[in-house]
This record gives sequence, C-alpha cells and structure tokens, in this order.
Amino acid sequence: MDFSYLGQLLLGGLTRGSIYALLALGYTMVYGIIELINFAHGDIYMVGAFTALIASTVLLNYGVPHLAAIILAGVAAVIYSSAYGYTVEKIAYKPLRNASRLAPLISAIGASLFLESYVLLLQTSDFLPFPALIPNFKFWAPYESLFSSTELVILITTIVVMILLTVLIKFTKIGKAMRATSQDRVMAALMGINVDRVISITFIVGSAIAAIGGVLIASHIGQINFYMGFIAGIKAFVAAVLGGIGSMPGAVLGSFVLGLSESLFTGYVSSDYQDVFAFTILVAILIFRPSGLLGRSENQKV
Amino acid sequence: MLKLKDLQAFYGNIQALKGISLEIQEGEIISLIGANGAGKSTTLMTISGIVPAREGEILFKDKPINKLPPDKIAALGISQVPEGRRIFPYLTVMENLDMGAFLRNDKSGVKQDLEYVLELFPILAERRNQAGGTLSGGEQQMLAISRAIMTRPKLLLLDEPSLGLAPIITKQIFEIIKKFNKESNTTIFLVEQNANLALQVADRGYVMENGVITISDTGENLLVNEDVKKAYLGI
Amino acid sequence: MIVMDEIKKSCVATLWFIFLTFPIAVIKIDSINNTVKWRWLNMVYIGVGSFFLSMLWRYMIKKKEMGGQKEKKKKEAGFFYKISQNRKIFIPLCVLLGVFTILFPHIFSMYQTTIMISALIYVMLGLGLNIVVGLAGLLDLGYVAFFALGAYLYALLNMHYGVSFWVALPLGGMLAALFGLVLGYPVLKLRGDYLAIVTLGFGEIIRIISQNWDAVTFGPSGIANIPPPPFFGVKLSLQATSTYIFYIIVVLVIFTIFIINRLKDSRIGRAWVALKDDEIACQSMGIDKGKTKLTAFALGATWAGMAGVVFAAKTTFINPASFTIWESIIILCIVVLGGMGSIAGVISGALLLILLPEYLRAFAQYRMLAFASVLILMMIFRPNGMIENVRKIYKFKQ
Amino acid sequence: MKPILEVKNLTMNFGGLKAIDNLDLFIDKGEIVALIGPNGAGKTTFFNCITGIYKPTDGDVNITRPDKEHNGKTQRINGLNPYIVTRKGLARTFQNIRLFSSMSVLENVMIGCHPVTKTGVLGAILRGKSTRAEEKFIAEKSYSILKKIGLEMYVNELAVNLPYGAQRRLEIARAMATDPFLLLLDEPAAGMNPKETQRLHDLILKIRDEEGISILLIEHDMKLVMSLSERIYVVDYGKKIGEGLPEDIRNNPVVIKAYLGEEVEINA
Repeated sequence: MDFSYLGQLLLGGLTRGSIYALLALGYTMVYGIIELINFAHGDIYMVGAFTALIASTVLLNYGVPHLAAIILAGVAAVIYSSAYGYTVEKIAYKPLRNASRLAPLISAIGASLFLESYVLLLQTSDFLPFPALIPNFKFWAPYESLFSSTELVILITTIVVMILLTVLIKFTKIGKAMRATSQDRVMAALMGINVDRVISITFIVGSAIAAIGGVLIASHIGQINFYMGFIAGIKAFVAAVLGGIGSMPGAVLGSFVLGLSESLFTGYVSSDYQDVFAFTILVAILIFRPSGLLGRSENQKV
Repeated sequence: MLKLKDLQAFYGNIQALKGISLEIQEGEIISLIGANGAGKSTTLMTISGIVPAREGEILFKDKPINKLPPDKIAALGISQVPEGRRIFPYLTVMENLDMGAFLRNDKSGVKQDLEYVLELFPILAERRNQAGGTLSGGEQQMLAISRAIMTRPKLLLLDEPSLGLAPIITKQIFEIIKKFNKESNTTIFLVEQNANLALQVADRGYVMENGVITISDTGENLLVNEDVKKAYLGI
Repeated sequence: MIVMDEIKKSCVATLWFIFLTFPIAVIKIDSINNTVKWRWLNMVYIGVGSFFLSMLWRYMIKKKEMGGQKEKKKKEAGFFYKISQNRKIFIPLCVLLGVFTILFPHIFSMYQTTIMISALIYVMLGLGLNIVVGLAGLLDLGYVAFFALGAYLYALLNMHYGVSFWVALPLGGMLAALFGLVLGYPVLKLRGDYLAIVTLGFGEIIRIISQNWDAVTFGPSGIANIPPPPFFGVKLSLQATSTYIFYIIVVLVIFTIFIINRLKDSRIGRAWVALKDDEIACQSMGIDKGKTKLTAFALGATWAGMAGVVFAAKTTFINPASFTIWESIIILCIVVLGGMGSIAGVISGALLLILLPEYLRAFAQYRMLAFASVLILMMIFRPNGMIENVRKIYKFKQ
Repeated sequence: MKPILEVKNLTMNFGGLKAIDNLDLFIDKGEIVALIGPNGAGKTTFFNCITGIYKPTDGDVNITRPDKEHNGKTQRINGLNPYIVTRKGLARTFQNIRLFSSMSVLENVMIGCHPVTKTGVLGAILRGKSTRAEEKFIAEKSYSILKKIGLEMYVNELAVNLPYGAQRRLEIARAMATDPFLLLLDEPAAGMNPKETQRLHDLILKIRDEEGISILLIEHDMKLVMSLSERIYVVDYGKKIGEGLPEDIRNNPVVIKAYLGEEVEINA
C-alpha cells in the first residue's frame, strides 16, 4: 500500500470536508429554525465568490495593495452574501411561513434558479479565472507539495469559524434566541423574542459563513462560474443530512466524513463518479438512519 | 390593569371565544375556570398576541394591545406560562431561566431574581445544568413559572399549572403562586380546570363555558356555588 | 400621509436593491485583460424598477393578507370547467380544435411543426409529473431522469438490436416505471423534502452516468442517427417525417389526457389527493400510504419514459446535455404555473412556457430568470396555478 | 358473547413518561361507551394506540368482529398499520378535524369507501363494467351516508367551506363509509353550540340503533356524555380511576375530585 498516496488523499479529504462544513452549517441552521431546505444556499456562496472576484479585481486595478485588496474583497463577499441571504428570505420564504410544506420548497428552487440566471445574465456563463488570493507561506514551504498553503488556510479558517459560531450559539444572547426559536417558536415569542428577526439573523450568519467558503474554494480551485453553487450546495446538504440535519456538530462531522470518504473514493475507485458516490451515501443514510449520525429522531404529532 | 372587551377569536376554524369581557385590577389573582375546551387557553393566547383577536379589544393599562406582535406584548410586562409548560427541551435549566430574562438589561436585578426563584424552587438549583426536556413534569412546571418570573412581569398569565401533576406537587405550586403574588404584588391571571385549587387562591373568579363567561364572583362564593359544579359535570 | 409613507418605504427598498445589485449588475470585469467596465445604466434600471416593483409587492402582499382574513368565499366553478360541462359549446370546440390540429403541419412550416412537437412532448411530461406533484403532492426534482431513460433505451436498443420505435415506446414506459418503483420504494417512507433531494440526486446520477459511461452511452458526444418512427416501411421525406411525428405525439397526448382524466376521478386518484391533503387521516381511512405513493411515482415516471422515446425519435440525436436538472425544473414550472392537479392548467402551462420563449427569441436569455420568478411568485400569490383544479361534480336524484 | 373490543394492560411510554398506564377496557356489541378524564389524561393517546398510529409499549388490544364471517374469532391488533386497523373495522374521527381540504364533501366520504372497494390502476384506466359499477356503488353509498347524517345539501361543496358543526359530522360520515363495527369519536362535540350538540346526540344514537355500530367516545361535554353513554370509563394520569354507569360516575368522589380538583387547603 502506498501510504504517501493515502496521506495525500486524506489531506485532500480534509480540505474538501472543511469546505462542505462551511456550507453545511448554513443548511443546518436554516433547517433547524424553519424546517426548510434552502436550495438557494449554494447560490449564495456563488454570489460571495463572484463578489470577491469583482471586488479584488477592481481594487487591484485601482492600485490598492495586494493584502488590503484581499481582505477587503473577503469582507465584501461576506457582506454581500449576507445581504443576499437576508433578501432571499424576506422575499421568497417569509410570505410562505404558514403555507403548505411544498410551497416554500418550490419557492426555494425558484430562488436558487433566480440567483443563477441573474449572475449568468449580468456577468458571464464562462468560467472566470480566480486569482490565488492566498500566497505560499515561506515557513510552510517544506510541506507545500503535500498540503498547500491555501489548504492550510482553508482548514484553519474552518476551525476558527466553527469555534466562533459555537461561541455565538452557546453564549451570546442572539445565539440563545436562535436555539430557543428553533425549539419552540411560540414560546420564544412569548419570551419577547422577535422571531422574524431571529430568522433573518440566522440567514445572515449562515450566508456569511457560506461566503467565506465561497472565497476559499474559489481561490483553491482557481476558477468560478455561475453554476458552482449547485453541486457544492447539494453535496453540503448531503453532509448536513449525514450528520443529522438541524444539528451543528452533526453538520461538521458529516462534512468531514463525506469529504474524506469522497476523497478516498476518488483516489481509489473513480473520479468520474464521485457525485454518484455522494448521492448513494445520501440514499443509504436516508434509508437506514434518517435522523443522521448526530440527529434527534422526531415524533410525529397527531 | 387588564380589560377584555367583547373579545372574539378563532382557533383554526373554530370560534373559541364568542365575545368575552373581563377586568383585572392591579395586584389581584383572578381565576378563569371551566371545563376542557371552554376557550380558556385561547383567551390567554389572544392576550399574548399569538392568536389574533378578530373582534373586540384588549386594554393593558388603558392602552390597546390587540394589534401588537407577541414580542412587543411581552416587552410590556405580560408574561405567560403556557399550557403544557413548553420548556425549551434542549436548553439547560439555567439557559431556560436566561431566556426569561431575554428582554432585561439590568444585570443585578436579573441576578437577584435568579436567586429568588432558586430559593422558591430549590430543586431547580440542583438541576441547573440538566436539559429542560429531561425534567419531570412537576420540575418542568416549576421551571416554567420561574422562567416567567425572570421576566419580572407586571401581569403573569398562568395556564393550567396543575395539568398532569400529582396533587401534592400541585398544592406546592399553588402555595408558591400565592406567595409570589403577596411578596411581589404581581397581578396574576390564572386559568385552571382544577376549580377547587384555583378558587382558593383567587380574589375573584370567572367561569367559562363554550366560549362565553357565564358566572363571575369572588373566589369564596364560587367555591360553594352549585352552578360551577354543573358547568363541569353537566348535571 | 400614507402616500408619503409608501414612497419612503419604496425609497428604502430602492436603495437596498441598488446596494445589493451593485457589484454584479454594475461592474463587469474582464479578467483576461484585467479591465473593469462600469455599467451605470443598469443601476438606473434597477433603481426605477425596484421603486415601482416594491410598491406593487407591498400592495399584493397586503391584498393577500386581507384575503386570508375574510371568510372563504364560495368558489365559482372555473371557466374551463363550465365550458367542458356545456355540451353545446364543448363539442364544437373540440371539433374545431381537432381540425386545427390535423391541419397544423400543412398550414404551418416545418419549423413551426417541430416547435409544436417539442411543446407537445412537454405537455406529456407535464401531465406525467402532474400525477406525482399535482395529485399526490410528492415533489420530484429528478423527473428528467425517467425522460433520459426512455430516450437512451430507444437509442441503444435500436442501435444494437434494431428494435423499432413502436416496440421501444411501451418498453420505455415500462423501464421508467420500474426505475420509479425501485427508487421510490426506499425513499417514499420519508418526509416530502427528503424525497425532493433524493430525486434530485437520482436525476444527477443518471446524467453523470450517461456522461461518463463511454462504453455504453458514448459519453458527452451522445448517440446519433436514431431512426424516426417507421411508416409501414415507406421512407418519408424530412418534412413528412416531422408531420408524422407530430401526429404521433398528438395521439399520445390525447391518450395521456384520456388516461389521466380517468385516473383522476377514480378510486386511485382520490386516494392520491387524500394523501396530499392529510397523510394521517388518509391512513385512518384504510389507505395504504406506501403503495399509493409508489403507484403515483411509477405512473408518473411511465409518461416520462415514453416521452423520452418520442424525443429520441424526433431529434435523432441525444446526449446528456438534454437531460440536465434544468429540464426537471422547467417541467416543474409547467405544473406549478399551469395549476397543480389540473389537466387544462398543465397543458396551457406547457404551451405557454415552451412556445413563448420560442417566439420571443430576443428575450430568450431572460427565460430562466422569468421561470425562477414564476416559481416564487406563483407560490406566494397563486399557489393553485393559472387554471385551478376543480373537483368533479356529482349529481343525485333528490 | 365476547366483547368486540378488549384492551388489556395497555401501557404507552414516551421516554420516561407513562401516558397510559396499565389500562383495561372493553366494549360489547351495540354499546355506547365514553372515555372521560381531565385534560392530558391520555385519552387521545389511547385512541392512537388502538388505531395503530402509536405502537403501544405493552399490553393487548383484541378485537372480535361481530359479523358472520368472522364470528367468534379474536384477533390481536396492536402494532398493526393504521390502514390495516381500519380495514379490520375500527374507524375514527380526530380531535382537531382532519378533512381532505381540497376535496368535495362527497369525495371525502368516497375516500372512506376505499377499504371496501378494490379498483386498481388498470381497472381505473380501462373503466370496465365492474369499475363503473363500483364507482356507482361508491357514489351512491357515500350519498346515502350523507343523507343519513344530514349533509346531503353540501354534496359538491369543498369540505373546508362547511360550517364547523357540519365538518365534525362529515368526519363521522367519512368514518362510517369504511363499514366499521366500532366507531371511535375523539371529542365530536368540541366547539359546537348547544343546538349542534343536540343534533350530534341524536345522530350518535341513530348510528348505533340503525346501523348497529358500537361507539367509543372521548368527550368533555358532560351533558352529552351522561345522556348518551351506557358505560363510562374515567382516566387520569393514564390510569383508570373509575368505571360504571353514568349515575355512578356522576356521584363518584374520585371522579369529581379528578375534575374539580382535590379539596386541599392552600396555606399561604
């Protein structure tokens, strides 16, 4: 057995898992609070990547220093993704809060499609080269070939984001309000929580995290297009379901499990069929353990 | 303090309230009693803004509140312990209590109230890091009442605090309700099926049947009123 | 006062959308030459557009909320339903429509006929998906996979074994139904939104396989030279072939309408609708939930399989690009826009959504944007579609 | 003769909570029996256990179908799927009305005929002689039930547009279409005005007397319960705290206590 090859696959899986995790968190947060599969989530991430590319190009064109441009571009991506997430919720989901289950789901597909065609029309349908925002660090040079600086930044950023998110959810007032709202919306309102605002904030936070993922993956892969959010979004959703939708640690665990196993599958079996593999996992999970690895089973109310 | 004027509300497509009027003075304990399905819980949910009032008016300190969203009503100082307690099942006891203080910014006051409720219900202090959903029914009821006290309410709405609890615990809870009312002079509006208990602690009571209020009198008078028994047992 | 308030609100919305669309709509970068183009005109369009649209939006939302509060009005039987019940109008109308259909390929050009054929294929697909989504309430986002199965089945069987169109047509339906059963069995027990995502995955799996399994499907380059349906051994000209296929698809659409109409008002059809309305009550009425869902799923798939065979025969060339998720979404749009559960609705939805973009070529690039808006707006303001489904009226002697 | 429904030691746990605790109950052919108790006593849970929506933790639910074909044979039905339970002759209504909202009144009842008919997909497509006969049978049977219940004027209305009391009765009509030997009614009078309740009272008696369907009823309207039922079971905290004739129940101190509450002194 070739261990360095295996090691490479595992490290690749880690990177993959990190990206999935940044996206899966948004799915799981939204699902936890309004029980909706937010199909547009992947596209929010795509909008984030486009914003970052546009912002960095403009800034560099006007002679802003490289580092400042990168940071500003990242900030722009986060702000814009959040703004889009907020707007999508207000327009496509909020009016349907009391509708049947099918209606918001169809509306979500509409929102996803809308964002994709919006970017397609106003920007381009081609792949755009995305600059490597993260330079190769000097101190990391010996390991560069095994695990690039970009990958290192992706992994560290993911861990930092997860820690920050945990702190937000566990200890801040708004985090507690989010948890309370997801457990019992009526009771949360009786405690004086503005439920609509909490839902909006959930979308904003989830979208901001997605934007970070979008910028990182774009600079890792080196190109973006309007369609990039679709498959990535679906995969992240698979990861969220795998971990147990609604559970944040579950989303992270599911993402790494999916990332690693997909990486191994790609390395040892076939790279053409990696998406087939992910969907097969999804179907298997739904059949054998629909509540996921860390999810809670729910009782149907009569 | 609170005035309901000819209030009508629908629960789904059922008309649950068919025009009820009542009044609560500051510092009182008022009981609303009646058999199941009479519309008692709907009355509370309408006051809290969860169920919209279709007709009529709700005045709190002479200001209409029936058009406000639930969080704004809570912010005015109307706190509800709903039927079935509705503890946040995956939050710990302390976090549940924290949620009660969600709208408050006076740290020292919150701390003081926290000490107060833990003194009222020492069992909660023992369970402080346990998830709310793992508590027994009686403990959940205590937690629910404590959580509402943590909002430092001007008006406390209690919906069936005796529901599903053993008599001894019910007694304990009612004694604490009375005690809290005396000590803090908080107005309490109590909805109960258990008429004997509710009327013993109440200054005045209303009897509700089928979406309308049929009898109103002082607690003592209602306790001996034979018509109350009829309203329950359909004799 | 109110006017000022509304204007203020719209101004806020305008500013918000100008901010929101600024990077994507105004800036255009050319990353090869590293130049930036500023499209300030777009900002003006968006500003003006969002000012008025936000007013319209608030008005519509308010109207919707008011409507919800009022007592439910008695529903008038729909226009189409009235017509279909009035024999004096309905029969001549059918005759007229029939004559028009028969003459269509002879009056119009071959180009028009071809467009009409694809529209009619979508009618068939829409009617099939209508069973699944509109009647049984199951959201299937991978419907195009069954369409692909039918198309590939005909292409491959014909290439390897020379199987003719007429044999492949029922086989395509059967294969799709079989796949529907196999896929449906494990996932139909799950909640509706999971079904959506699994079917979406299934659609992608079929597409990925057709793209990568070169040995069988010839990969992205696809399969060419698929023969059109044979006409008693006579070789037809190109024009005649398209006329012939037109008639075939017309007959198939009529066949579909006929069967779905019968299913709709049958014991099975009622069970579907009941299942959509309330699963628990439905089971308490003695209906086997799993079996009923599976029937809907498999029957819906059947039409897609058959439509796939027709599609392959019409285009004589298929490749994976024809079977993307977009197709599934277009078919879903047809059902949603037309009216879930309503046959007349789905037919009009298909004709509108497929023909309109063909004739409005200039706006073709806005097609997807329009479809997306249709999905959202219909769900919010008219969830029952253009032509609402009307239940059968029964008459009894008093 | 064996009771048509016999429940022995039924227990239902939710996590640590015993919603039903060792409950025994039986119903004889042609009886109207009521199950009463304060809010949260476990009555609806009991219905859900019998009709297969929940799987009971412990105990037996046995039925003996009174019709000729099944004479004397006793079957255990706990744990069966709800639809199978219905097909065996137990039909129910729901506390919070669950009608099929996009269907007409008649169609709602027609759905109830599902278990007693058998047209499949092929039959529906071909619409042969037997299918047409069956459709006619379904429609006419449903209409005659509606007539019996007094809803025939609403035949083609959408079920959701009916007045509230009529919706409750429509649920009963729908349940009757499944040809049950036992009808389980979950708070049929909830939300009704006195006039509607009186009508319901007459209707339930009519169903029992004319159709020979036995009835088990959960109800809070004591006037209705006392005047209708032949026997009453009282539950509290999932346990049976009393059973007997209406007069006994009315004067049973344990029951009065469960309803009005214990006469304890509150010291404060």
